[in-house]
Amino acid sequence: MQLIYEQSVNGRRGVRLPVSDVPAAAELPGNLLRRESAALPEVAELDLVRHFTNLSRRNYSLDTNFYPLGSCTMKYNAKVLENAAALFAPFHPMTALLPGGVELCQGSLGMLYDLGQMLADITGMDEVTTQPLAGAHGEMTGILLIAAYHASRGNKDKKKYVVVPDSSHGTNPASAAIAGYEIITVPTAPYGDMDIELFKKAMTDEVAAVMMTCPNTLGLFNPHIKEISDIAHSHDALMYYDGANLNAIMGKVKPGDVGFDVIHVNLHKTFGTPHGGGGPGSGPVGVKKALIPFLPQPRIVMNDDGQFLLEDQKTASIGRTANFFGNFSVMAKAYAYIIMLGREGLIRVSEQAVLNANYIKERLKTYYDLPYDMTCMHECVFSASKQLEHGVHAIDVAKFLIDKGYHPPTVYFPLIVKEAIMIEPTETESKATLDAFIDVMIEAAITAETNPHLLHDAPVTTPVGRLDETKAAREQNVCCIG
Amino acid sequence: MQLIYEQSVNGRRGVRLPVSDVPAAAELPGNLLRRESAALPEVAELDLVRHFTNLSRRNYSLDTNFYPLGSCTMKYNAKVLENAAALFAPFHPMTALLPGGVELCQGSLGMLYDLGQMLADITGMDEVTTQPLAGAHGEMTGILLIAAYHASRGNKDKKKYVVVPDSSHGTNPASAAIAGYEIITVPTAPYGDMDIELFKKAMTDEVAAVMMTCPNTLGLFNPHIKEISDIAHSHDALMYYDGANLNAIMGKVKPGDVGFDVIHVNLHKTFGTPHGGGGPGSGPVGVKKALIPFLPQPRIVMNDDGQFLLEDQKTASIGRTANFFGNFSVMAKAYAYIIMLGREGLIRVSEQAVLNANYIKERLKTYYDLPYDMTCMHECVFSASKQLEHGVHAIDVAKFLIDKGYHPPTVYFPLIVKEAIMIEPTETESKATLDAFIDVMIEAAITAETNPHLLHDAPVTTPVGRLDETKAAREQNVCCIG
Amino acid sequence: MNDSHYCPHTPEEIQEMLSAIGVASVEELFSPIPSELRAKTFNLPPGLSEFETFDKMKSIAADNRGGMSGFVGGGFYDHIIPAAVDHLSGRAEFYTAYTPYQPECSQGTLQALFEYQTAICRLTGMDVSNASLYDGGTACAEAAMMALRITGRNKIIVDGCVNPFSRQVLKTYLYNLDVEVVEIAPLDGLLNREELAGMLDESVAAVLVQNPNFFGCVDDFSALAQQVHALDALLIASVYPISLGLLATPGEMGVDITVGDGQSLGNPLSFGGPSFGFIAARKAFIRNMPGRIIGETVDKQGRRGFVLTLQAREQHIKRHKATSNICSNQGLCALRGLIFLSAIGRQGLVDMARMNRDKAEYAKSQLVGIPGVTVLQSAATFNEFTIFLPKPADGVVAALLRKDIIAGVPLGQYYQGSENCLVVTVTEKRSRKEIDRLVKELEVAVCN
Amino acid sequence: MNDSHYCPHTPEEIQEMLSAIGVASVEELFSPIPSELRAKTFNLPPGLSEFETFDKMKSIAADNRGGMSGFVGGGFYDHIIPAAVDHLSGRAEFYTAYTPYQPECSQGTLQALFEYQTAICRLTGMDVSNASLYDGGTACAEAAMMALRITGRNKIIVDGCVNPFSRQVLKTYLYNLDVEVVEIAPLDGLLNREELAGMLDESVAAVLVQNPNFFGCVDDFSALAQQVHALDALLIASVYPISLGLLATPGEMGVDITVGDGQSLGNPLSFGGPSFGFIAARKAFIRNMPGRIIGETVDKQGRRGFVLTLQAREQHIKRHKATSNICSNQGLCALRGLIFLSAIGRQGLVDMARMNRDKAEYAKSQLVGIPGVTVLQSAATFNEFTIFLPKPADGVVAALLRKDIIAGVPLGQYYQGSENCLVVTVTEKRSRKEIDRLVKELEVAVCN
Ligand SMILES: Cc1ncc(COP(=O)(O)O)c(C=O)c1O
Ligand SMILES: Cc1ncc(COP(=O)(O)O)c(C=O)c1O
Repeated sequence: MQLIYEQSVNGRRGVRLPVSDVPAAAELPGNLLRRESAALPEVAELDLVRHFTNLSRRNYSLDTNFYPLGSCTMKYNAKVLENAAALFAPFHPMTALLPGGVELCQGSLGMLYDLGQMLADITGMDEVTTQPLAGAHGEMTGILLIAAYHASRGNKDKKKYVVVPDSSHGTNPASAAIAGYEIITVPTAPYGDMDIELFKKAMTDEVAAVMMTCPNTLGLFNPHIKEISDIAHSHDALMYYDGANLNAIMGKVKPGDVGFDVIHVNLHKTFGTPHGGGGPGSGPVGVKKALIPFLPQPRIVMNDDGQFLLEDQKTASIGRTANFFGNFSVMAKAYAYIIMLGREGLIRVSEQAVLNANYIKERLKTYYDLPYDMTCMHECVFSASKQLEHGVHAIDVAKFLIDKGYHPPTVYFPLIVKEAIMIEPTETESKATLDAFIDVMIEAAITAETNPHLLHDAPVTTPVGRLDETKAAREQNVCCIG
Repeated sequence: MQLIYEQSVNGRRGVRLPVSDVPAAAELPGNLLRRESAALPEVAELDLVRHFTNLSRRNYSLDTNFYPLGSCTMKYNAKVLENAAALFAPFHPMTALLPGGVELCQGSLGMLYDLGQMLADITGMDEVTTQPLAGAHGEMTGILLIAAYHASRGNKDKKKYVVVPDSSHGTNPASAAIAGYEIITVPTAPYGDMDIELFKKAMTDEVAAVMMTCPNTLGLFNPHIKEISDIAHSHDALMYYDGANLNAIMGKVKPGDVGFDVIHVNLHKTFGTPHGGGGPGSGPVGVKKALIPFLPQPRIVMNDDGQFLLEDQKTASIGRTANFFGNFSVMAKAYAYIIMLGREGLIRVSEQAVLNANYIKERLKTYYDLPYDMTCMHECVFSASKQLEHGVHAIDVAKFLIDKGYHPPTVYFPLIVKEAIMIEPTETESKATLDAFIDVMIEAAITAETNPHLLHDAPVTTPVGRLDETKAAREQNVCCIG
Repeated sequence: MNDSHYCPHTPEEIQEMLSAIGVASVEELFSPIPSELRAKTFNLPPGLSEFETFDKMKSIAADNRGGMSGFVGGGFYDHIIPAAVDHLSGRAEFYTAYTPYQPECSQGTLQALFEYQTAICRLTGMDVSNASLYDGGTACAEAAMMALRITGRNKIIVDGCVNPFSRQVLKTYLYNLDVEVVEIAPLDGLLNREELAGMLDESVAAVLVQNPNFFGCVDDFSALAQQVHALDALLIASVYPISLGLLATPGEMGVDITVGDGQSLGNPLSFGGPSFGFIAARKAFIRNMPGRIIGETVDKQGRRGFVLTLQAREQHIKRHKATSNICSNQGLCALRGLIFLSAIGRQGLVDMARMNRDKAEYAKSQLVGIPGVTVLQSAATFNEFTIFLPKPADGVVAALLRKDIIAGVPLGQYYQGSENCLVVTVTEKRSRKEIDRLVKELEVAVCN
Repeated sequence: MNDSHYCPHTPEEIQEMLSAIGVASVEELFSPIPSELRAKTFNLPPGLSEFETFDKMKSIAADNRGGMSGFVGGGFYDHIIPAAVDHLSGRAEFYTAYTPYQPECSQGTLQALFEYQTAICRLTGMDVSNASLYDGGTACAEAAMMALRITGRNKIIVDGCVNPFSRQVLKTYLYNLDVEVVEIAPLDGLLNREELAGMLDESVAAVLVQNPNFFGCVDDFSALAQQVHALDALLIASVYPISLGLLATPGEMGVDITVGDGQSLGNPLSFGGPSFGFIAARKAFIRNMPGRIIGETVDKQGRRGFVLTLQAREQHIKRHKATSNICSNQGLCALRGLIFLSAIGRQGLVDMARMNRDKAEYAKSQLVGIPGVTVLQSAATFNEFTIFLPKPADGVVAALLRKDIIAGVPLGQYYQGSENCLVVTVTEKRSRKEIDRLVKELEVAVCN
């Protein structure tokens, strides 16, 4: 398909603007003016509409078919959530920060406050900040809260390390590093969880925090989690919970109950907000009492007569992590999702997410190697090692699935499983969908033995075949010239 | 693709309803109850969304590419019109019919009134009713108005016939017949318009009306139109104008000025409202003074202090042609379209619609036979007679275009042109789009000579190939059993 | 010229095109129009930007009084519309497509309408449905004309309990044909069967009834169907689709042609439209059906596909001999109806229907508690019912309008002598709180 | 269990699945969780239907005061959003897709983001752009960290005229690193160049400025760029994209890294988010860029396609050595930005920018007419400017809020001694009538 710039015609106008109702201002001094107008597209609105409509049709999406991308919780994005969020489009965030402004924003502020309360209940935390704009942003915020906590107790210099299991998501170590810590990585034991002995060795009083997700990225719930957090606490290290896998345990376990001190939640995963082709997300952070003083400002608080206020004194707070109140409309969707599903609904979400994952695991384990063969939670991780004997890699299976009309599972992660095939079905998929997917996965396994080239050549049904990534990295054409 | 019914699973629930907040009523007597619930789909919302999203992806549409369907005016449907119409979703039409109700509906009633005024200006009529729900509905309404007019002058029994040219759209004779008239069809002369001599012969005092569209369905403006209406009037016959081709002449000619007494307008053609895969449309009818008394009730009138009222005495009116005020939200879109484009904008619409049609006509006439080779208005009609020498029919050219990513022109109409290829580009298409289409049309003409089978076998890129229409008509499977 | 809406050409492009055509100016292309016929005036206002246009539309909508709590029906009903209905019917490929004349690239619309036809058949208990008509009133008229064709007779008997607007539309349609339309005045809000019996003879093409009728009364027309069939006449019933979640189907009663307005199925009130009319009949009558019909078939490779079928009934082929003049129908609204029914689902429609009746019965029980207010007892009702007030209903309704309550439809203007009658509609959207407020305010209004 | 939202299984299906798994109950699947760790309480309210949920959201939105006429900016701006932006970004294939990890079935997102990167480069005059960051403030922080990596130095100088929220975010990000962040207090609403000169040395990694700055002042940083480069330090500029329809680009000024908030490009105010941050830089720095970058390439058949490229910078590969921790970005908002810019178009952006300035200048000229009101004269402005009031701005703003006018941002809480200063923003959406009303009411407020 042409680029929109390739469709531009000199002098063509798009959407028409109002005629000005004020006199023209004097021209600015030349040095303040750009020399020529930016070469933006010059297309008719109809051509614009066709361009982006046809681009959209070159995307696979959740609304077109099953999207079993492990660790991403691609659950159905209810349409009513979009309508609900749109209700808040006209409200300017600065209004709340003006003198007397909070009175004009009681709806928005109250919703954020309630959302925090509900997330605190779900996660077992004492207070939640809704400022963080995504999971990784929440992680960094959380680690900074931990740093502030240690600093407040005179341990800023003493606390140098953050411990993560090697199965952790890349954002965990990255966020800790950005927040100023060095990383200690603990290997995974044959039983699929962080090796507890090696963990004990790694723990010293110089460790500021341990970052884990439970269930972990193999989809396994760590039975030693309490022991681990006790050990961490005994070294005055705080426990950080990566909430990306929360979909498995709502109403079943509260991270706060098993020793976690800080948690981020991915509203765009567990709470049904769309992923938007990469974002926006939202990553509220919950903390235990001891960390409340350090939460980002402004804090939304409720006074005795139920009015919502902004608290913004220069306290021990780590300050702002985003310019305003976070990705508000994403939170509006998550809020609507939570009140719609309610207590029973969320419990059922976790139950059926786990049911679906185990169903796929059992149905496929005779065809694909299952490195950690035990009851999983919301996702399961296979390895294409059997297929590799025929020269077929996980990525080849992935591309084969694309030709069959499915989005592949996650195949680059977790790094600890060679040729990983990480499947997270989520609760919103019907049995018919799961069965159809399982059939295609089996077909892929059989074809890997009989006709491996079919997998190597896939995909053939897409607008483009496998793309030359080396060329892209070498030439670095990231902006169209001309 | 599966039917939605084929995806149903016994007991599966879709969208959840509120829990009742009132006591359950006593059961109705058995004879009033249905024996078993209707076998409607039982699917999850996600499966519903995927089903209809994927169905939509099997449609060609204006937003995906050029749609040069002659006589259909497939112009761009501006997105802002959709937003504008949605503003009126909550208003119940009965409100206006209640005592004191009009006060609550001044916005809606005023808009309909203004729309009528603007359409009257565009068409040169004295008053407009917005009740008719589509073009054909407008035609029937118009002919009934003419019948009422003749009846009021004691000529009900005398007036038996409606005259139409053989180039007229099928709805014209059909509407006149439904309204109780017999049809006299006048052939088209070699110069592309209704044969004036034969017309004169056809005209007697028993003719109630002459139905024409000008430009006609060949895209030609009839230079004798005034003479024709004078002749009609001399027989006390009224002139009916089929407004489906209005896109060619806005601001250039007013049907009311050239002797037409009644007109319908297709808002879903000339005024940019979407066709919805077949509807809804809207077909307001304009009339000259003499016919105002017969307009459908309730009539929207404005009193001296600018308040809008409903006039609904049992006058000479033909009564209601629709239950309420017509396809209101379609009219809201057309109203927004008209005020947005304004006087100059609508003139330009007609100019560029005509420019585009003539451009295509000139560029293609060496490749396709042009039965009536003269300056056209908004559309031009070719014949595939040249291609037929190679055994290629207009329909084969059409199917070839589908494989090339284009919606074909109209090929079943007008009936007077053998192997007709009727092209209406509309004004909203850019030159680049027209040129690309022209190239493919040329390719089709060449392929017709070199590889006719390629056209006979087309389309091959679609989810299904040419379908067996005889089987459909014979088996009459119009509802899925089970 | 550049900045005009939706006319993309630049001046340079226009020049290129003009020279390709071989004319000097766009004006020259209009030379076929005799100059004396050219428009002398054109008084529309100048254009607006998109932003200003939407702003103006908002101010127009604001001139309507919103936020009213509605207890009116009369053919249009305020029902829940699942969010998915807007999102899916709003897919550009659906709403910017034309009639599916080229089936290979229109399977989306065609399959959806086939599924719609199936839904209508299953809902009504009939054999065949078309792909939509304009609205409920015009559907009554089309059904009547269909019966005239089928029977070759020229009398239609219409129950006065049928929606008065639909009756008017029917009369308008038949106005210039030599067809006799006889109306039977209601008896206690029901069909006057005695009077009907007196009129039934071999000249009658069809009898048109409605269920639930304009008074809200639910009736059983099984016996009537037999009577009518005994004379080789047809029974036409207009029905309210939501009620069919609960009520006996026209099919079960022996109705020959079923029609109705589909607005209640996922279409917003929108001040009266667009909605859609549906028509369904016994298989034997399929060739007499008006409008488009989608049929199932296969392509050369045996793949299932859908096409417009039996087109020999239609105007674009049969012209004045067509079964109807309809061309554009209300396809997108019918699609909304299908999506609505699919979203609510089989059991969902039953639950929704039941909730409508429950709320109406609750409202009824409360309203009759008001001194001087009684309810029409002659028959069972669904979600609408008629009450008698101790004073003219017009004044009461006007009084409640001032309190943002649309209390119902006063019958006075539709039935002589019913000045004190009010038809109250209660859908699932009306909360107990709203109902209680209606009752409270109505009591205030009647007791002053 | 059936009627729970978005959990489709019927009891029968659950049984089949359980037996396929070989467990007796769903509960058994949770056995890996030690019972003593199981949640004891779970106090969320019971669920609601879709209809009730939307109703509740409407009532929450209604608790905000709407219909205000806004003259506030501070990083978010109330600009026209063409209708096509919502309709196209609302295509399900865009908003329900994940990050385009599988390029063959994600060309829609990938090509769109490539076009977005191009738009940002052309708008800012830079060589390379990424595919979006979170927002304007975090983009400033990422740019600073990028400069620290590139220069290997550890001091960042921040002009006090930069948006105070962005400055706070930057400090939070750097809070636990041993990096020195030095702020320079504004001088007459401009960068205090003298003070800066005194601080510039080889320890400085970068200087961060903003144009137009928080006071609305437009500046020329060309000379500053040379100064900074002379020390092998970098110049980072935060810019307001709409202003680039008119103003000199960072590229023209010699800026090394350009950042900003993209909300003004087709994203609604939505109480602060989501918007998107953009970052663009000189080509040399591409390997130090944070976040995702789309690159052009070809497939085996030579067909053009787009992929995520230079991923070796990112967390999922480099983990703690990544250039940033960002994973999810604000892709859909960036897409809206692209659609907005494509809809408005090349000349449209120029016109829009000019209209912003014209309206602001008009408002300025009217406001200074109020006795006691003067305007900051130190520099030219775009669509925001600072005025001095004869009394504290807080009270005046509060007074106008009561008249549904958001008069502007009082500077008192951001700059000591500026209690009487007010920053007024005027976008193209504010009509002359609204401006005149602001002036009238502000006069009333200051003269009492
Ligand atoms: C386990 C895990 N942690 C953290 C993240 C990062 O979340 P985000 O992409 O919202 O920054 C993800 C997202 O893929 C994840 O899967
Ligand atoms: C020339 C002409 N007349 C009348 C009509 C009928 O209009 P509608 O489909 O709105 O009933 C059409 C529509 O195709 C037409 O092209």
